[in-house]
Amino acid sequence: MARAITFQQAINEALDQEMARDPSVFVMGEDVVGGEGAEGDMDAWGGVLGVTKGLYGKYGGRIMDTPISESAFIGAAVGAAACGMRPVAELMFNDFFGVCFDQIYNQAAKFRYMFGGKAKTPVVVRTMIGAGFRAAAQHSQSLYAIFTHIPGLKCVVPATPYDAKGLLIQAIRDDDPVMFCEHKLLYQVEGEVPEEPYTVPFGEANIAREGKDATIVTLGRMVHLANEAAENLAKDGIDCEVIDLRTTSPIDKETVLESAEKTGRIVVLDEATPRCSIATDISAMIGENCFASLKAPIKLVTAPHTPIPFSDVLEDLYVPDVAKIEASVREIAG
Amino acid sequence: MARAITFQQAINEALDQEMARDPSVFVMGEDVVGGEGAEGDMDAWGGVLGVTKGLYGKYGGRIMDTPISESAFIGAAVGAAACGMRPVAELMFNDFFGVCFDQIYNQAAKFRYMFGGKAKTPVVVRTMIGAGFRAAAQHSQSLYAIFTHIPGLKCVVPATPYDAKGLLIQAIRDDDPVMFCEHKLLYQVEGEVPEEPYTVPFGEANIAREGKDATIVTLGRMVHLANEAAENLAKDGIDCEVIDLRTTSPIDKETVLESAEKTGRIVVLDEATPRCSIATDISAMIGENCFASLKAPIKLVTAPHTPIPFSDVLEDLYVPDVAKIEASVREIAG
Amino acid sequence: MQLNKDELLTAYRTMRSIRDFEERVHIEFATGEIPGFVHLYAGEEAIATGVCIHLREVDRIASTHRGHGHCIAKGCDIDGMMSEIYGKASGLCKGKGGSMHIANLDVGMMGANGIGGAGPPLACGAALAAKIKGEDNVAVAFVGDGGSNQGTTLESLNLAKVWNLPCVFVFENNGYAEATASKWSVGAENIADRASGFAMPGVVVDGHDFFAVHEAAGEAIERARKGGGPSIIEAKVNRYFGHFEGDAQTYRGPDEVKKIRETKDCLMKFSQQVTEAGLVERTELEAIDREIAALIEGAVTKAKAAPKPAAEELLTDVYVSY
Amino acid sequence: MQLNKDELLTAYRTMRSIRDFEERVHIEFATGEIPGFVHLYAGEEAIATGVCIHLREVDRIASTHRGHGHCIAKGCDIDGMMSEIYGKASGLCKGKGGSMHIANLDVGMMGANGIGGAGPPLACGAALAAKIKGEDNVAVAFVGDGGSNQGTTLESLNLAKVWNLPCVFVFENNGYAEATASKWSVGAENIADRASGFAMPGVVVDGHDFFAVHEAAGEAIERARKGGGPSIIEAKVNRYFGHFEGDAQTYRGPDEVKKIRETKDCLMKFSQQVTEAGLVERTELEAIDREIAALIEGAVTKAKAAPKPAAEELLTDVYVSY
Ligand SMILES: Cc1ncc(C[n+]2csc(CCOP(=O)(O)OP(=O)(O)O)c2C)c(N)n1
Ligand SMILES: Cc1ncc(C[n+]2csc(CCOP(=O)(O)OP(=O)(O)O)c2C)c(N)n1
Ligand SMILES: [Mg+2]
Ligand SMILES: [Mg+2]
Repeated sequence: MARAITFQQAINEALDQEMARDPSVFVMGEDVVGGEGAEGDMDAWGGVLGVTKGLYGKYGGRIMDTPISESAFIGAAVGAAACGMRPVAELMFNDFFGVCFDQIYNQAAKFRYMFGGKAKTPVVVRTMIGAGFRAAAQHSQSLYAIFTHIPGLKCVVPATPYDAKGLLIQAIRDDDPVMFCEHKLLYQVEGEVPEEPYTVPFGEANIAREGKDATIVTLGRMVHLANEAAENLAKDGIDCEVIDLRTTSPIDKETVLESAEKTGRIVVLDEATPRCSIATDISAMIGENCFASLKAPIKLVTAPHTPIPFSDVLEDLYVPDVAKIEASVREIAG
Repeated sequence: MARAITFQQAINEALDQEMARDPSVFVMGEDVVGGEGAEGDMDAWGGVLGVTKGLYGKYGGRIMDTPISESAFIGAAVGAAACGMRPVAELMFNDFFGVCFDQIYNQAAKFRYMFGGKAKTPVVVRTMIGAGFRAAAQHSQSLYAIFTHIPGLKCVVPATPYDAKGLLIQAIRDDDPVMFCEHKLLYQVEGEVPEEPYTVPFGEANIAREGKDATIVTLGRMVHLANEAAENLAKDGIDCEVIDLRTTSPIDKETVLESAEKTGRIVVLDEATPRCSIATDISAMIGENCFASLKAPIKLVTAPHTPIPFSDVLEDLYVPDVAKIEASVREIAG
Repeated sequence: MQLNKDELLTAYRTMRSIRDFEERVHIEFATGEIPGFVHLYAGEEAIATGVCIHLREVDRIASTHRGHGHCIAKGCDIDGMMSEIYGKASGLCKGKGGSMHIANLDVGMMGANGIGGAGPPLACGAALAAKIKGEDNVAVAFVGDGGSNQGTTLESLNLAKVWNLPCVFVFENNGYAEATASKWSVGAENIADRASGFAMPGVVVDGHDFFAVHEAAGEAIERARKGGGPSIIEAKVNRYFGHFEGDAQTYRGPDEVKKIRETKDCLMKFSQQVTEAGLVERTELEAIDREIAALIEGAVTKAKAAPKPAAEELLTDVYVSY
Repeated sequence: MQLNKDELLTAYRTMRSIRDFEERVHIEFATGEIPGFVHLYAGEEAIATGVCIHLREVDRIASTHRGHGHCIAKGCDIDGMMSEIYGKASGLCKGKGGSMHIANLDVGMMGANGIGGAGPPLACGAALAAKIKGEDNVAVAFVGDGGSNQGTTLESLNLAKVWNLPCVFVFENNGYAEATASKWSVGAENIADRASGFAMPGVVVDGHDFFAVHEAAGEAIERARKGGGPSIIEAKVNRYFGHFEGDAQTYRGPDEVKKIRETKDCLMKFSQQVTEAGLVERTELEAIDREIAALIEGAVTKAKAAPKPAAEELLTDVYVSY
């Protein structure tokens, strides 16, 4: 049964259902319970924005607060995964990856290869991404390009409550290490989500909107802006296809290339910074494979090559907006 | 006076001359002296491959060993830089960035912006990159795409002894934080290097070879392979231009685009892994800006999306080689 | 270490400034006009004040996400701070940093910091700079109880010891890291117990007691300045507001804060002590109260009236040269 | 903890296997046939052996770059190890990992590791897995003196304490991290002094003395297994070869290693003790010596003869599914 719930509820439900299904699934992170050792309530927080709230009551010892020691506890998740568990560790903001990435990229991501195929490290690292929250330079980044760059890691960036649930369940059941990137501005977005558990497979992009004149390839929160831009453009007779990548690694090359061949006009839209980004990744892939079909240069719409400013006026200029997307499509639309 | 010295000597000389010139320059890292606290010789190592050897005798307290605490000592370099010094910290292998990157990317790289332009953080992080040393998955990576992705950081990847010296002097004198990436297989390469100090400016690519039929855009050790491939191709009448980027951030857009417009046939060659890489970055940039001039799809020649294998046969397959470069150029050469 | 009257009044002024600043931000935040996260320092004023009063402008401090108190105590401009929190062009960082990134290197304030445990390495660097230059400047890292468990902090203790740096690590143990109690997250009776594992002195003081902090900090800073190396001060204290504004604090005991405010408040205690000892007149303190009230009022008025940053600011200040 | 004869012979066999393995790799490396970096464990055999003899197959260890000894002591196949070091298809990791990444999770060996301080978090994870599953398995992290200063190690101590994990941290203090002396890089008299800052037991033992290690490890592992939480063992020891093969070791005193080999060698000491006490005959030890010599000879012969990995191997084993 589908009902409308928020993105945040969808994630909570995915965790809940997987913890119920599989005793090897457990959750850890800073204040994912909240209140450990304190006089007042346990589960006072359920995560800094309340995403894991309520799980403590159901699963007690399988959802655990941690000290502020990301290397130790994410490394512990990695180690536990290598020993047969399915940990879901929360790296509160992806911006904090710089204190603990070794355990993710040199350990979890490489075990299988380095050990000649004899290891399996099914760890999920849930982490918040995204600008627009007035959270400034160290709490607003979208670092999935870095996660995608690393062989052995998978990287998921859901755009809708439906995908959030299905992709998270897939991430937990998946036998490889997964970076699961949750955009903080999406948490309150509502959408239809089936009550029963289901998976959304990795490496299958979602064609959020079909169109024939131009393709906007995007991910995460930007999918919603792309849809809006597409609607506006449709009024002017420009019929856009919107592709939501859903996972950046693995990447759904086929869907992207097919659409590129069909429309021949591409905008890659990404709220991250531009250099060595998902935007360039997709553009290069299309450029290499669909050369003959391209009718216009592939446009990149991204944040600028700057840290994220605090002031609201600046941050609003920083994040790509619907107007910029529209303008870019118009620029290349024949 | 130019004489032939090795890449490694060029780096040593750059450090030597800058330390002599400016008392605010100092060097630190694990065993950059070597022998601290031990019974035997000080300066026993001069760095794990001997690159800083001899500086201790000249500069004593301004070249310092560190405990294995990359966050603390690289952070200390960052802090000292913010306080008016010009530290050169060594992150022995760039593969270790995962234990200390926060101090580089969230601190050094963002201070100036976050503090409204009132900070200056002239820190240089020297670090070894590159495969081919049989050093396996955790000591062979080339992670400059990650450094390039980060606004506020500069990233340098020298290919020749001449550039190594000039770019390192520039890095030390530069007022921004710089990742200085030294390919371990280049250390013994010889080349002409002037004795006196000089700088090679950032953001100016080197046209390693002029040509009209195709352009190979590359960097670091791959420049040498590109030159070799170009020579072989020349025998078959294919006249390649080889562009050595020298710095990936800032990037010399102009030189790359000019060459792309001239030849219309591009191979981007990069020994790093392919996703969200310098290869895709250059390809996307050319694709967006030189659409009308392109006569063939932009080919990407990179390592595969895998960790780096230990076994020599596998590693030799992993790193792009001259044959692969040649084949790619032939594929697109008209 | 006996303080003279001027020093006492300075200490009071600093503590009062911090308190009023924070109480006012608390109120203004509730109106929705202040964007983002704000972490308030109210309740902990005696620590920043008791430490920084020993510091010269060229001495440096590294701070935390809860940085307003450190900023004020180290001499950051209050108007500039308030404007920064409002994201205005007149802010100390032109509105580009916000509450979590206020800095002013000119007065030795190396920045609030959004990353737990990021300050200690930076403070080591400031101390190292002084040492290499042969100056007798010191550096202080303020760290929370939560931040005390971060590897970056722990390895900085060792580095400071090994390099014999003029660096003091001040652990502000306010009982919580977000909603997690320090008596759970710190695997030891005291954070200061870690000092012996790095062969440096470590003391525990009452962080509500300005004089206790002042004395411990004086010793540690003096030692550092004279080449005696690093040390740890753990100040046990309480925060009056939530982790950040908006935190309902249901993890705390019902009257936890109320009781502390009534019995241990640093301003209350300080006032009592100095007036009872006859060192300062109550009226003198009241004059400062009025002065600060006006100062904060002015800061808020100016912040609200100030323009937002111009659009060009988005792209500037990324590099010195690029 | 009295060991019976079988156990004594097992201990000797393990130590001898490690010694011969390493001495042989030392010789073979010099011929240029072994690629990459090799870090030899010779001299430290009593530690891996004295610890791992207490462990069951389901107990786990996390290791370091100097991992051969840990691998052998935890039961990794010696032929497979030698082939791995040669980069052959028959290697324990198909030649894809090499010396620094030998692992066999099936026998509880979570991998040598190229990153200093990477093991402790992983060992915490193994211990946590056991705890959540309600099993009485334990985990041991081996860490060098250099690795003891890494933040990841220090915060793992705290995490293990806070979560009360069945985890033992064995610090192998061989006096050096590369060319840097531990008495300089460790800002404390002993690494074990850090234990008190994390409220756990910490002891120092002579790492050349199998029985001393065995006893301390037995206590710590027993405590962990029974729910008593983590502890630290620091074993002071020496390495016989350079940091890696090729290291000229000019940072060491002239006869440093020679003296230790003559006076403290773990195999020599062990042999003396057990034969003098009449627990084992010298001929029994000699039989083991011959057995191991043949084993290592066989391993090298097989490794040299084995084929290199097939080209397809480059692209496999990156993911379980992609
Ligand atoms: C590396 C890192 N991890 C997590 C956080 C999220 N976070 C922000 S403040 C905080 C609690 C800090 O507690 P403490 O150090 O005691 O300082 P206090 O807030 O009590 O002043 C946490 C977990 C962070 N900012 N940085
Ligand atoms: C994070 C990290 N920093 C630095 C290195 C380089 N390195 C490899 S081994 C080593 C010394 C290790 O010393 P110790 O921990 O004492 O172990 P030992 O070699 O003595 O067994 C260093 C610095 C590394 N591998 N990882
Ligand atoms: Mg706290
Ligand atoms: Mg050692």
